[in-house]
Amino acid sequence: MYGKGLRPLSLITAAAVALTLAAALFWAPNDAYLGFLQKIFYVHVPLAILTLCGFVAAGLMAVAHLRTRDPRWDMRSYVAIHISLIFGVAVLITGSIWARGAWGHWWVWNDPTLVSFLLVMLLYATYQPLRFAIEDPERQARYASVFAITAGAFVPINFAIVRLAPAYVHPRTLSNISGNLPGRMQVVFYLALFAVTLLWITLWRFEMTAKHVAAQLRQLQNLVGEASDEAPARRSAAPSLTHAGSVS
Amino acid sequence: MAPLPLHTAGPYVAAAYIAFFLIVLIYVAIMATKLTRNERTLSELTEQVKRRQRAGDDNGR
Amino acid sequence: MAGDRRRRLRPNDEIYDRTQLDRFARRTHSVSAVALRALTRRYGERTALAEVTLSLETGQTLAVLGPNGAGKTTLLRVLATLLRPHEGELEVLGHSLPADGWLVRGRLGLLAHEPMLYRELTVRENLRLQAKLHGVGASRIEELLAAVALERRGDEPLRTLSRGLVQRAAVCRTLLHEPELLLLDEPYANLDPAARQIVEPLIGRSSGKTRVIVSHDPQAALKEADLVLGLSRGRAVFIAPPAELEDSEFAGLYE
Amino acid sequence: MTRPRSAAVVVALLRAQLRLELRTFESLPAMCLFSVTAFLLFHFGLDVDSLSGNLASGVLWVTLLLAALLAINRVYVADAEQGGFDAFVLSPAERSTLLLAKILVLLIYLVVVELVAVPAFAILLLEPSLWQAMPSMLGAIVLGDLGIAVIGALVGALAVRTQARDLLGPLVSLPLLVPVLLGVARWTAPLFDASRAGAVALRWPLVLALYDAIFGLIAFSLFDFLLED
Repeated sequence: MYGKGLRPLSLITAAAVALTLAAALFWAPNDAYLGFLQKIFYVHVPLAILTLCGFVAAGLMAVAHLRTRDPRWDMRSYVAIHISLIFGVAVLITGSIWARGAWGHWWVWNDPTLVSFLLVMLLYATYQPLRFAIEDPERQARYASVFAITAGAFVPINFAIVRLAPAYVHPRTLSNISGNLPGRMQVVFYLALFAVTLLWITLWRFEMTAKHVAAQLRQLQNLVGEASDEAPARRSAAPSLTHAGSVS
Repeated sequence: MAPLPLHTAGPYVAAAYIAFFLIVLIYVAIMATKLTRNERTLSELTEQVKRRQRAGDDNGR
Repeated sequence: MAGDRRRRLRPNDEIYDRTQLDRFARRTHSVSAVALRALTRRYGERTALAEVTLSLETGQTLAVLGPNGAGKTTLLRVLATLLRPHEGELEVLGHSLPADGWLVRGRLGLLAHEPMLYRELTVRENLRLQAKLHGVGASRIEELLAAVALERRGDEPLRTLSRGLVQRAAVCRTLLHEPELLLLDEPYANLDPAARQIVEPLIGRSSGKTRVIVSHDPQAALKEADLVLGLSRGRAVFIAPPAELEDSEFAGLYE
Repeated sequence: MTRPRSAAVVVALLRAQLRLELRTFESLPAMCLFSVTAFLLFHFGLDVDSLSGNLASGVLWVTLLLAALLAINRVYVADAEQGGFDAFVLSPAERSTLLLAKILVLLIYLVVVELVAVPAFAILLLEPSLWQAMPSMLGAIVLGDLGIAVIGALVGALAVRTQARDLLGPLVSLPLLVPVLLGVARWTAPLFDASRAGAVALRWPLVLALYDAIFGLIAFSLFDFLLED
């Protein structure tokens, strides 16, 4: 059951996020170079890290799905990508706000992390259309896993390759910003990272529970209702757990 | 690039945090609509089961 | 002598010879050519095949009857190792599927609705490709073309041939690698009586091979079958030799 | 029953696919015409008579990449529509032979198109002479094409049996091909310098080779899951 530890987990997450906000805005000193604007990093960078880690985690879950052929792993991989996509949108928005503040325009090409991030988001944006374009649920799950593994491997490689392009020489790129922060800012940064990680896990558990409930409800509907022979032809990109009768 | 004074950098930082908060809120809102949909189907189901039980009781007696 | 460290035979292991294969095959020996126990296959929330259980001895013919969408073609594709069973056990030619799929594939032939041949290639080119895929010599191609009277039209692209001629070409593809088990999906559809006479000795009862035939012509199927399976909505309505079947069961099938 | 030798299967699949192409001319002419037309589009779009350096290699490789998409979309269509996949799965042949055959098909298509497009590019738009770019450029072409072929073969198989195949193929493969484009474009850029061919930064051949190897490994390990049902 996914909902078990959800309540304490969300309480801890809420506390961590609140603590981070307070620490970032009031406790951490202003950046010597960027000034107050640097505060955006405490939300932008952890979100980016979580999005990329989420995609890689989804790839690993997809490996487990192909190995065990258990549709629950496909569900986990689907939800992980779904949450990471949402975090990714937040990263792109906060990133462009940061670019607007730091350089005066909404998008900058000279920051390799932002550019490789946009590329990864474009790739994962095709995950839902791919799933929606396949009708047979079992093949949909299998093809989605193949995509998730390929894209999951692409994320770290792309992150490394795009940095090699010489054009991206920029003093304050994301990587060295989070690397050698002075004392207090370092602490707040790791606190923020911890809080956003907790948020990712909470939302993931939250959605897993929701999907699980929906699957059980559909199964109940089939049992109780005058189960029409043809299952409702409502096509959806989301995996339906019932097809393998594995709704525990 | 001189650090932006507080009052000009402030709105950017605020905008960023608000954007982040809004996205999480929208996500929760979407999940809420799904929850209400589940709630409706659940109530329909309980309705059906009750009808079936009543029907079962009628011809049972 | 091979080293003591006996290497476990991995499914995709290419380097093995006849002796290893026989030893592996003997271990999973069983009499019946096809054995199904509670075979289930789902398509989304619908069950295409629900707990079908039967066994067919070598040399026998099984006729599969039932309305459209009853799961007949699904059953054939599962037996042909094209579809994995979701639940239940399945043994074809003594090997359990889907684990030993690669061992069985070279020994069964599927004749489906679509010919599974490239329309733009000629009959001979298609058969040469199939021969290479199955690792058999090209000598059988001419022999089979002669058997189905297609030698003259062998060098024309498939798309120029009529449905009946394409079906005969598909029969050649099915028999190219001398399969022990024939899986036939309405084999005589699109064939005029003359063509049927030509094809009969190859895939008919007289061919002596173990066969599973899906058919919409119950009378013809009964004459040929040793065992009849009636499928309706994925469920086995009846499994019995033709003699024991009364018309009532029959009628119920096609309501 | 012994398993057919993989090499013979690959050659047979390759010969059948090339014969199919010669009969129907689905991909090759389209790719060549598309490339030359694209150069014209760049000429009018950028309003430039000749290109050198970064811009030249960028225009060339973006055009070749987009031309490759035409082949990626078509290379599996005959298999999907005429039961080629089923016939292949029914045979005891090794699964990866089909992937290897499709990679070689795409490589051959790309080489043929480059034989037409690269000279055309040199004549139409390239300011410095093409010979100054050789032979290092051949290395870029080989590794670039290999990357395109490997990713194209995997994504082609992923996209072909879906509802929106002509849309999904490009949408999924383009982001995956960006590192290949980056590698070859940065590799050939100094070779197209107006004055004389500059030195090639060693990192790009390395990056390309590594990228091709990693995605080759991924393609061969995942391909089986795309075939069975």
